[in-house]
Amino acid sequence: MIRFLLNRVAGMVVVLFLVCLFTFVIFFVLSPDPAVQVCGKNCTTEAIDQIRANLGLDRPFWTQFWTFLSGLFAGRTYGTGANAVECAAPCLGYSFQSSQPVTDMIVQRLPVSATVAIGAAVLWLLAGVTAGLVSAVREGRFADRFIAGLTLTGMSIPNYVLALALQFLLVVTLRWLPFPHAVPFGEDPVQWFMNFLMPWIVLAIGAAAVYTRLTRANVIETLQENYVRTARAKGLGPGLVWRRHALRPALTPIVTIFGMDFASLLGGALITETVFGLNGIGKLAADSITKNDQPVIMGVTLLAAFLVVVGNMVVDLLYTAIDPRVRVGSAT
Amino acid sequence: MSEALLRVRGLTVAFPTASGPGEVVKALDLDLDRGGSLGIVGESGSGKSMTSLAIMGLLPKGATRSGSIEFAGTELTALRERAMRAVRGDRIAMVFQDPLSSLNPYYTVGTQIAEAYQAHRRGVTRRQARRVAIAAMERVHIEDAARRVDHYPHQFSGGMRQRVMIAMTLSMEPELIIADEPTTALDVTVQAQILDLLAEIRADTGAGLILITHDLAVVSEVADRIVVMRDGDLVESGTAERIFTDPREPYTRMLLEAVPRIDDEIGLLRTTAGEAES
Amino acid sequence: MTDAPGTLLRARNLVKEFDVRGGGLFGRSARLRAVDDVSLDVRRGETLALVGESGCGKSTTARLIARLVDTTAGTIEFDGREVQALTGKDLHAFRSEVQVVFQDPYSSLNPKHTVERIVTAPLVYQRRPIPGGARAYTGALMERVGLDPDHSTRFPAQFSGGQAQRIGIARALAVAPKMIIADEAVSALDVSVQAQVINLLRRLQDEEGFSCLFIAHDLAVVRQIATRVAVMNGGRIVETGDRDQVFDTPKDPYTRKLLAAVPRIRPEWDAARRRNEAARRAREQEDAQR
Amino acid sequence: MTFTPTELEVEGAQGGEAARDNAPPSPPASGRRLARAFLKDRAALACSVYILLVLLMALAAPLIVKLSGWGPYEFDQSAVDPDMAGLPLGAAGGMGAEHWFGVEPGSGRDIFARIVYGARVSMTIALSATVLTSVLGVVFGLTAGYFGGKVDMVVSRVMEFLMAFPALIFMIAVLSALPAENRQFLLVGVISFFGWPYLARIVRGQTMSLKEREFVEAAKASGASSGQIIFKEILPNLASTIIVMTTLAVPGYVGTEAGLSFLGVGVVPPTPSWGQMIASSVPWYAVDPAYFLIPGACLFLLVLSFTVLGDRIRRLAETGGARA
Repeated sequence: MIRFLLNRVAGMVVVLFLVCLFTFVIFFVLSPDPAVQVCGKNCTTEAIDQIRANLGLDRPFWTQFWTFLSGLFAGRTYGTGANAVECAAPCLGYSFQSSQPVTDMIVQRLPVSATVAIGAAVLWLLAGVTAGLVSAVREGRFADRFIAGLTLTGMSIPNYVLALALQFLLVVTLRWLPFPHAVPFGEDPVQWFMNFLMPWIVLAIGAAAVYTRLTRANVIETLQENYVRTARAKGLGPGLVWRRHALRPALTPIVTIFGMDFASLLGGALITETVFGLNGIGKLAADSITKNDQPVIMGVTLLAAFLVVVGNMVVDLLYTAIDPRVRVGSAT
Repeated sequence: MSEALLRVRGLTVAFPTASGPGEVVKALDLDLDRGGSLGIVGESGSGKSMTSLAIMGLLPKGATRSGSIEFAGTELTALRERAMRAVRGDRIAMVFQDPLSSLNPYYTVGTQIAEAYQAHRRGVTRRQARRVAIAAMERVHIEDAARRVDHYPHQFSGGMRQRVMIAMTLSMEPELIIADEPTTALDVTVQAQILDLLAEIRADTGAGLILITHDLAVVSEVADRIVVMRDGDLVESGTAERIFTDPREPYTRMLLEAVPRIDDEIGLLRTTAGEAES
Repeated sequence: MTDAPGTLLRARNLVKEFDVRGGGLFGRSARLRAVDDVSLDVRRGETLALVGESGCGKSTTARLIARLVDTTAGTIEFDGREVQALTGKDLHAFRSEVQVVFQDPYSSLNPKHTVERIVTAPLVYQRRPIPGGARAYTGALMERVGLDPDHSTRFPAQFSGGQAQRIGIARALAVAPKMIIADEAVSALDVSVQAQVINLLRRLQDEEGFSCLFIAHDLAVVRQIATRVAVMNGGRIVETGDRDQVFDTPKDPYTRKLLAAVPRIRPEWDAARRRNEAARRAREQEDAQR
Repeated sequence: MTFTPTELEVEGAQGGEAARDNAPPSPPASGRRLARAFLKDRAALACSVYILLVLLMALAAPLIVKLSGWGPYEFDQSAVDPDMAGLPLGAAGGMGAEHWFGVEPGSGRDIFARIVYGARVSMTIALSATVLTSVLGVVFGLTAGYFGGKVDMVVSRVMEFLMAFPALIFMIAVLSALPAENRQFLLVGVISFFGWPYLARIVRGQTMSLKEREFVEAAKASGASSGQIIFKEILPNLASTIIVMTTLAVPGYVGTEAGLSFLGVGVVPPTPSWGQMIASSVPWYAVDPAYFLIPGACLFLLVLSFTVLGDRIRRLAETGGARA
């Protein structure tokens, strides 16, 4: 068990290291000189050199990478003497555009992204699992085929198309919802809810469709297992057979996928946040892309990768806790 | 003592196919006395497993059942699902072929033995059910039952898993045990142990046994009456001694000739008429 | 050690270990010894049966001898050549001298290939010409194993289990091997079909004179087909001997336990049945004469 | 954006089950019977017709544009109202005989022509990416699955690594960092780079289970080389899986291309692409809904068609297998 944990953590560290390296190579080696960008227009060669020295760009690649890595864990200092700027760990550098620390920018936006992700996740999990169960119980009947049609549609509609269509329908034409604008929860919970409703729906629909199919397939497959037949042969009622012998094995794999989907969503819903003007991490990334603000893009990428990798590990551990075949090795 | 425990008449099981209903069991008659043992023998596709599922009322979706199944004076085909559930597990218990896939990997064997007991005996506490589970496991000679009761199916060997399955049926003291190829997945030495165990239990509890198998040698050691099936039809039935000493149907004779013996002459094995080799 | 005359295959001190690793950086690595110091001989024209319960290493031994997996230690000598050392052309030659018939007839035939392609595959893979063309050659082989030669363009799934196993035998015969390794070749079949396939194997062996290494768990089947018997348990051979010696006077306690466990039909019933059968035949003849 | 991985995982898992469940295996479903079943399925037929239509549109774009009268880059100031910030004149975004699907607000470019040319770009990128991913996925999946051991470990680690990446963000990051020339090639490359593990993983799994089947050992015992075993024995058994997986991958890539273009890191203007058209319609959706509805609907229908088609092919392949 401990061995398994150690293995997972070691694997995670390796992946994260590679992600850092990969990201670093792309942004600091392949892309145009950041110093020129920081300096802006009307820049002298001396000024550029000064900035290069401050950012450490004049040093060899591995040194730069090492400074970057240690910055993540221990913080780093930019420049020297009076100009020195202390950047506390985890240091992701400074935005070229606003000169704010990237870490602060991300932390500020985290609550919005988290709200979007949690709401959407609750929605798609409820809708997906429910629809999947209904589908499985009514296999082959009208309800099943109707849900199948819905899921195909849900899977196929690009979320920005859906976002625009929903806004056009609910806000412009029907005027059921206000135009999206940020309202803190404490000020007006109803407005807050209305504001987040569309992003939640948009994000949830595609995933809900996938979860519906997954649930349906798993439940139908589990019901054909021999142990379900054994449970019925024991004379257990349909309630017990379903609850104990069908649902638990059928829904366990969903935990795996849910953890990963949720983690990747936490790292920012780029398109949805942009379309609805929500100031989350996704929007931050999208904005930085248009402004070519590399430290920010890099920070967001690293955060997203970190979340996915950690999510992955949490799922593995959860799975171990749920499935006795993994938890307890076979004895003799 | 020759009171009838099970009396099946004209049992037919059909599945809908593209060309009308396909009958996998055709007008089958079976009789089993209280405490007796009946062997149903047949090759693959003979409908022997479907027969057992039909008696249990556990046919797969889409299958239809007709005919009469009278168990200890009760007509099972007339029972509602709820009443049938009270019979299943409590009065008729079943042991399946593959013990690994027949046990739920997510629960300890103790839980799985106890839940049957709890389902049929109202007001049983968890602790009582657990004690019953341990007792049942001890009865099938699983050593250290008090500890093993908390283990999961994958922690047992094949033979031990089948013992767990049998313990599960035992906890209810059923009047009839149906064992569907209980030893097919097991090694020959383990098979011998499981067959001994079944015999021991029958002697102790007086339960009736229906043994479904493709193995004539196995059935000859266990059953006092035998039914031979082929393609859903009943070919021949009678006492074990009669079937083995004086088989009347050509199919039964062929089957008996085809079995390789460990203690008989060595020579060309007889096969189905017309298909014999050179 | 001198070569006994007529020894085709000589395996000495075979060992096969598998890695059972936990995987990853901190995985605990363990080695499982599936075959532990196994030595056996197969003489020309005889059938050596290798029996044992599941997991005893008999199938792994067969795979070692067929060179489907590499040995950890030990030597295998086939027809005077060291099997482990064969490469290129010599290996191809070995492949046509030793053929394998597998347990599951469906699994051992590629579901996407026709019978013709399956049966001629050994020749094609060894880049040998097909005598008389693929169609005719397949037809002839199919007839020899009791199949309709017109069915050579069918796919495996269109045959019954017994027929599919005959296709597997036809494939093995395609290269006229000196030895056939039958790995539980009749275990998956119904008893009547099993009898047919056993009879077929015996007939073909009489005609062709190939040696046979017959792997099985069913002692009753083994007794019908073997010349000599080797009993395996826990990766080792515990007893080897002529068939009657092993079955009638087993030396090793494990062999005795194995034999005792085999379910049997009461001999007195069988005797009675044979008497009744004879009487019935006599009656029928009388009826016919009348 | 719900990216395709999880969905592919679902399909893969099912495909895997279907392939393992093989007692007894079915005859290879005959092509004619499958075709007949397919023609009976009206939804699948409608989807194929729509896909063919889009393909045709993409292929014959210059010709079609000649017929409709306006090219994709031509400005028509007479079709927009300069006093209303360039809103198209006339109802429904300026639809009419002159401009069949209306015009873009502001520039007055013909939407029909841009849809036609956009189809060209979207289809080229999605199909090229599909081909590239399939080749990579099949080759790596087969190799890793068949050889196992060290090869498998390396390939599997690379796949895990690529799948651990937040693919969309990373694609954006990579594309924004790379120069804007040859964007279409870059798009195909980047999409395939992150896309192949999803197919490879399934091919690997199936290869591993096929490898255990005795016919592989039989081929080895017959003297087949590893290459012969992989391509002659194993690959034919993977055909239906690969067809289903690629059909289901196309809509994913259509969506990804559109999404990337929507975010401004895809196809560079003025070259039209559906995603990019939708992106530029965002400021106008309230006043000129036709501007986003047309490309939106075209895109949705295309993705839907491919998804439905893939779904139907999979079901055909499965029931064709079950009907032994």
